[in-house]
Amino acid sequence: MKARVIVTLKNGVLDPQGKAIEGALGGLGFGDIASVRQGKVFDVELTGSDKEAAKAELAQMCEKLLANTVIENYAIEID
Amino acid sequence: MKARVIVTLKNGVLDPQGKAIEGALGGLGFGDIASVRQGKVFDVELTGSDKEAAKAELAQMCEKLLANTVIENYAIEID
Amino acid sequence: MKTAVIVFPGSNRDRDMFHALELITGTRPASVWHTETSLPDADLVIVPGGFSYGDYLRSGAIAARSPILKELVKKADQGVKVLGVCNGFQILTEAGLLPGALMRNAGLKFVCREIELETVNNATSFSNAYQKGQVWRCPTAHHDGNYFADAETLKSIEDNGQVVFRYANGTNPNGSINNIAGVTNAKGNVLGMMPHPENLIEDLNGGTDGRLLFESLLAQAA
Amino acid sequence: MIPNDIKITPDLIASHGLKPDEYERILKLIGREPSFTELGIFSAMWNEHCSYKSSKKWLKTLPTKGPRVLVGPGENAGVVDIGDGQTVVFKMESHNHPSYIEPYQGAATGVGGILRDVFTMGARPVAAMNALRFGEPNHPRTRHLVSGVVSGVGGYGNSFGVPTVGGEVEFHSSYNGNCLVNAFAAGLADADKIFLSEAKGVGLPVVYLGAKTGRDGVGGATMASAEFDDTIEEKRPTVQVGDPFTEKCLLEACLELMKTGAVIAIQDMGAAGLTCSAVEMGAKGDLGIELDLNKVPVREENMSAYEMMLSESQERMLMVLSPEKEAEAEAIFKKWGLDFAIVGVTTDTLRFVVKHNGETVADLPIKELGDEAPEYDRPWVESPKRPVIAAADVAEPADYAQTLLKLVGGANGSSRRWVYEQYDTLIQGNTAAAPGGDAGVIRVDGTRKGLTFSVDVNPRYCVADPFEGGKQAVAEVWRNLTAVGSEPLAATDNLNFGNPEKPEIMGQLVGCIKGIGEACSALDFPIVSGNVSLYNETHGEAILPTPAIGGVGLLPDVSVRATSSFKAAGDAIVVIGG
Ligand SMILES: Nc1ncnc2c1ncn2[C@@H]1O[C@H](COP(=O)(O)OP(=O)(O)O)[C@@H](O)[C@H]1O
Repeated sequence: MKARVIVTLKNGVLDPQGKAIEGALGGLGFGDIASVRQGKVFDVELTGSDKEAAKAELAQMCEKLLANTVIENYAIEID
Repeated sequence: MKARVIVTLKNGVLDPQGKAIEGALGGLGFGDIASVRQGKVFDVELTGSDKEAAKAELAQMCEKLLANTVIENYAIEID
Repeated sequence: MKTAVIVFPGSNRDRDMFHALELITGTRPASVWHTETSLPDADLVIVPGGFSYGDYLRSGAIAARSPILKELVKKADQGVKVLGVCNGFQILTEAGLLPGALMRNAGLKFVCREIELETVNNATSFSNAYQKGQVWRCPTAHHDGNYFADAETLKSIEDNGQVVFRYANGTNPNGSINNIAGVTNAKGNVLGMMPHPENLIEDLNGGTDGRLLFESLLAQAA
Repeated sequence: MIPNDIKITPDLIASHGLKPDEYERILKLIGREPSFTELGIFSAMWNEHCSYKSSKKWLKTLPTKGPRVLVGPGENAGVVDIGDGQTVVFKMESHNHPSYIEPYQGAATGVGGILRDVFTMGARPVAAMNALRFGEPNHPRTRHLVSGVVSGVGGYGNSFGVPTVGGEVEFHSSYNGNCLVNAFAAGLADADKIFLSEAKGVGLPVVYLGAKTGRDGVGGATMASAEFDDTIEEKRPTVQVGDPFTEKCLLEACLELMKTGAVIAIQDMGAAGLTCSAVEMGAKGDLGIELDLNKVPVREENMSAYEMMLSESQERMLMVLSPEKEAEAEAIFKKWGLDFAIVGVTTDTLRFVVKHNGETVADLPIKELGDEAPEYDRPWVESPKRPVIAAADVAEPADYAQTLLKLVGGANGSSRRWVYEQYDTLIQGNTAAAPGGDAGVIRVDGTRKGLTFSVDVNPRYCVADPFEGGKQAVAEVWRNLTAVGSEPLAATDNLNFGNPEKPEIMGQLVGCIKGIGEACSALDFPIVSGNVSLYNETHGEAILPTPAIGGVGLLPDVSVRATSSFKAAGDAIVVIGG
């Protein structure tokens, strides 16, 4: 089973990377960008087949490792 | 307009971060993980409203900056 | 020998490089700000270490798109020698001047440690003062130095003798494929390397092994 | 947006860390009820972190003067003469609570803060150290904290480009719920080009430089002075994120600007950024300051005056500039991609006036905000001295080799290479001795001179006998500096203790300061800067008293120095000392 976890910065948390990318895109002539925020994606392959169980487990993984819940949110998608 | 760009490593490209996460998750007792690959996500806000034009522009941004096409693939999603 | 060093916002081993070049060549290199669109007349252009643009997005990615890089590509095509060290190496690969890519260290941590390098090809402008097979000390300090190239590219750079320096005696600090520490372009006038020869050039540094690299270039220019 | 006319209730006052009698003092001072923003400003200025209200009385007893001391405590960092018109500028500062909540960012912004303190004075940072303390190695949080803190220290310092030349790492159960992250930085400046925070001249522009203001750490300075309890989870979103890239640009821009002669006064924005920096600049210069918050570059929408005044967003500076150099200054900042905004003006009213959306949200007497901050002579009891253990009382080990292995294999005796290999120790090309010896050594760029650095304290000694422990910490740093052959110049301190409202903790603080003072006097080793971190407790349990001492020494010729490695087989080994 394939799952995708997307981890993004919480609102209001400074994103120096996003800001630098914004600037660089502007410098390359892309004019109509209002903002860029950068996050992480994890493509996880699981051996089980129970989607609900997988979802719960992935949430655990996020809480314990994949996301820094102090400053990040996470979202889980399962194929 | 909000768009999301997902950049992932090409198949066959070694992913030290994914590997380390795999190991760490195993260490935390998550047993049924076959593999983890880490990528990046960019949440881009654009000022325009033409979706097709935006898609083309985002593809350009990926080619020129957001992805290193030597090792990475990209995918674009528009709300 | 006339030299120039390109400085980006976030470059931080530019000062080390100015110092090394001045000490070894006797003249201070020209300093070129990243927004400039032309390079001074120089035998050697250096892209120094650091964290250009914070190394946000990918190490070297944003710097590789700055105005001065277009000019650098032109000069490199004309045969001017270009040396990229650490972040400079990352920038040159991102700019397409060198093959491959530099990924996160296998250990995932920043590593500042002295390693050993073997000069595997001493027939380049950057390595002629070393013996072939000579093993020498060199400091490293990086987070993203894990060299990667796909199988085909790897074969071609190995076959062409583009691999100039390899980590020796099990000192590979970052997991680089084939222990690659420094590669040139096909023509041999552009070299990128992760370790810092500019930090081992005088007694204060505890050795002078890094000097030979600059002396190779000096011998060429003479 | 949070309005400014929120009703001031006892709960609100308490949640700002102000005691009822402190609030009474505010009422008396301004003759009316403060606005919400004003309450925030008082809470920032009067908390332990900014006012040193519990420690001031004792800090005053430390020796701070000497023939080489050019600037002592009270500025962003201390300044010490190293001859030939050159100076070394240094300080140490804690980021304990933020590092416990978010180890990477907490440690990173701690390093960022101390670097800013140094370059605010006009000095280019040339060396860094860090003193770290964690709980027991097998405590569930320790691994996470160690790995986050170390990579945060490295992540910021490496990117900024300053070599880390020393530090310490120790483990003890008293730090299980409260790790310590103390960061030291030193820079070089010419003696005639030191910049201070005292504003001069009426009607001059007050300029904001650096990164934009967000809601980061709003209430952070208040948090740093509050004991930890289980509500800490709720305080999380106030985490500040560091941006070493912006800081590096800020360094280059500031140094470039200082060369133009445009800078009259400069102050970095640390805890409670805009409030503390503006008040300090005005109060020191006997001037008023008027700020217009609509001019402040912001990162988020709908920020209230309260939030802007208390934001701890990193990588920001406040300056008073010569008006005729304004355009030149702005050009330099634009070149480095930084925000530049004139946000206020100096006045002769001695008032701190803050305007937002056309409304005056604060109007306070500027000198009293600092000078009239409460100062306590907190009750203290002498710590009971632990008995001295004589060598004869300790049984001889059955197997010396085993005991040795146990010592060097233990968490506190093992090599620290794992830590310092994550720090760039060589950058700038002047490192003569990287971590691993008694003191780090760098060459003073362009000269033969060398500077030496060491940080040390033994908290076990301090808990056993605060006075002796304080003395010992100074002595050990002194020894580390002399062991490489340098002349010790001056020191900085970072006093990490528990809750000073408890007489036994206050007793530890007093004892350690007395010990430090005595040792520094005896050795002519003045304290030129420092930082106090109190309330390092979890569930009422205090950390061991941990007064970290950072010292700086001078080598006339960097090539003539001693190193700690044995040089040849057959050499005699000599033990000297008492
Ligand atoms: N956090 C750190 N950062 C940099 N260097 C460190 C750190 N911790 C320890 N070191 C270095 O490791 C060496 C050994 O540390 P330590 O055991 O505390 O030394 P000592 O017992 O001589 O004070 C010293 O050179 C010290 O500077």
